[in-house]
Amino acid sequence: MGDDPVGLLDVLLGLAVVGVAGTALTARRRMGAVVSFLVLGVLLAVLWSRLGAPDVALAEAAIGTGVTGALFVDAVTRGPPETRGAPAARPAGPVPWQGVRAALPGGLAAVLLGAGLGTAFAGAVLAGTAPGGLTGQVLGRMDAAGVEHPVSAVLLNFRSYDTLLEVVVLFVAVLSVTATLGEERPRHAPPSARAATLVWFCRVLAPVLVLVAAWVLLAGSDRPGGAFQSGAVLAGALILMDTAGLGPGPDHGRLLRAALVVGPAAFLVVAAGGLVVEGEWLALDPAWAGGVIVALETLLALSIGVALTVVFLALGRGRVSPP
Amino acid sequence: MIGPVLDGVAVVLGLNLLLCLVRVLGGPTGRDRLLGVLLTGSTGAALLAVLSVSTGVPALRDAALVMTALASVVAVARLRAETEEP
Amino acid sequence: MSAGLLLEILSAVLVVAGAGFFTVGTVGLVRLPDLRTRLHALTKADNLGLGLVVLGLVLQAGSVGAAVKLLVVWFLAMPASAVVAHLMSRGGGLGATGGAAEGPGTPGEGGAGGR
Amino acid sequence: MSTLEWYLWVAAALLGLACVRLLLARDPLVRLIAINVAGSGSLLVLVTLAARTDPPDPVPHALVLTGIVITVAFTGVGLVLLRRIEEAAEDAAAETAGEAAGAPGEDGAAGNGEGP
Repeated sequence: MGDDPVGLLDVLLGLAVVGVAGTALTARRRMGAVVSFLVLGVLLAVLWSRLGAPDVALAEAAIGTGVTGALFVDAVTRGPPETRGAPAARPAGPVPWQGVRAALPGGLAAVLLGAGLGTAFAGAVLAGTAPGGLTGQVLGRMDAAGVEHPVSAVLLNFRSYDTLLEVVVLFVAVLSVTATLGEERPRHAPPSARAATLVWFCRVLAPVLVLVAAWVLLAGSDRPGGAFQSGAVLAGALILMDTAGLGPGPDHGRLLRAALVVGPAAFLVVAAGGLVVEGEWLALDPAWAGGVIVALETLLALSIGVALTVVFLALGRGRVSPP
Repeated sequence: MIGPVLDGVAVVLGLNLLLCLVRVLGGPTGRDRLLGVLLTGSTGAALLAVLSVSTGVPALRDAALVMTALASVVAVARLRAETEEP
Repeated sequence: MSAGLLLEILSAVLVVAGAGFFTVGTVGLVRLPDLRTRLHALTKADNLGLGLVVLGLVLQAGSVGAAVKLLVVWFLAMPASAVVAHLMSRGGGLGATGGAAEGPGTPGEGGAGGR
Repeated sequence: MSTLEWYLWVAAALLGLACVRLLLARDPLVRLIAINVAGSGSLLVLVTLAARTDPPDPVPHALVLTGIVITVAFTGVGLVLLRRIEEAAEDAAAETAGEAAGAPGEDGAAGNGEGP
């Protein structure tokens, strides 16, 4: 598709993405900025699908509009009240023209930076002696991959080092988030005070989301889908369960920790197993690769889902209240 | 014959997404902005479903499914945070 | 051959009608004056729009599995938007007290909640 | 202009806007959004360059998936830290208010919100 002239839908989509990014970055209220950013996520999901990246579109739909949205909306709702969206007077609001004058250098800098980067990127399309990239190499080795979907093969076989480190990054994020938690502060309203409709809805929707997560996970071996997307959907299900008062509460601490650790641990076991059996760190025997990858992805999805949920719940758990 | 129709519908749905932005930026309350998110979610899901047929990529149906399912999680996050905060 | 053409025309009509309902819902969301009327525009027009688009696409789906998955998108959206709209029209995610506390501002709902 | 060139310009615009906003914004939440938008811009560069071949290159797609997960991880940490900072500010404000009124401010503020 490289040399096709740009189509109407592409032009509209590009303009829309830049415009919505502009409003997300310059909205005056926090909630407006956050919600604009969520709209940007939806547009980006469509954009990825236009560029032939359905995996990325699925991940953007699951993570960009689901978990990230829940995180941002939760943080803004719990934030200081004057930014919650009510038309409260801003302290010492600037005169409009002053704002414009202040924004002028910023806008100029943005235009210059964008023009420079754009020129560089547009040059990059034409540069490079091998525009084929790594497509040929990956597709040529698919028979040894154990899965039929190239992106899953890259993620969990050919470049699994990246994925291992990524899961570790997520683990570190959970550690640093839980480090800010002190003793649990009593909630202002326990889950029992929530509307019965909300609780009922969460109870009904959570199992459906678990089913969707399982489907996305299993789809990953021969079509777009996989551990990350599945983990994000699972996180949505766990957030709903916690809202209904069913979630992995403080009583399930040990279970929660086990679920967090099992993914990275299984990955390390597989990596070390490669060292023992194949003589190389993270190497997978093609005969075993399919089963190992599916099992590993299942555990990873569990860990990723629980990790994202813990980060979300940490927003609502206050730190130690001062004596 | 159906191809151009689907492309046209995709453009219309994309314009609808932009129109939602008026409510998102206008507010006035957080819940009004959230309505913008909900409508954006289902419009985006419809757009992905249309693209899945017009471009013949079945995985986009999964994306539409996931987007519909998780749009309500954002709303639930807002409602529970409102309940818990004074 | 002619049956296939008929199916395509029907599908196109359904999808275009769905896009029309989406547009009506979006315009309603932008133009209507307060939260509850906006909810009304959102849920009704939006569900009908998604439903018609999905029905139109189901005719083009090709396989039963694809058709069922498209229908699942709609079946998932309907209860979600109904319940979320109901919850957002009440005072808060709060229990029985939440709805009554907000009652007086809006005659129709407030009367029902007060009883 | 080809489709890919157009999207590279879009990516450049996203990066330019977001980087400048990241440097100028005062609200930490807006800075987090700016980092996210800048991340989306760079992911768009990768996906666009992957689309040069048919079928698209799977390696950048895998990198982009990794990038999305890393983004949500640091966004979560940033938001939790932001909440902690704001909570500390709230508590400090409540304390000074309580000292001024000669009454425990914490209780008054919480009870007020839960009234009904």
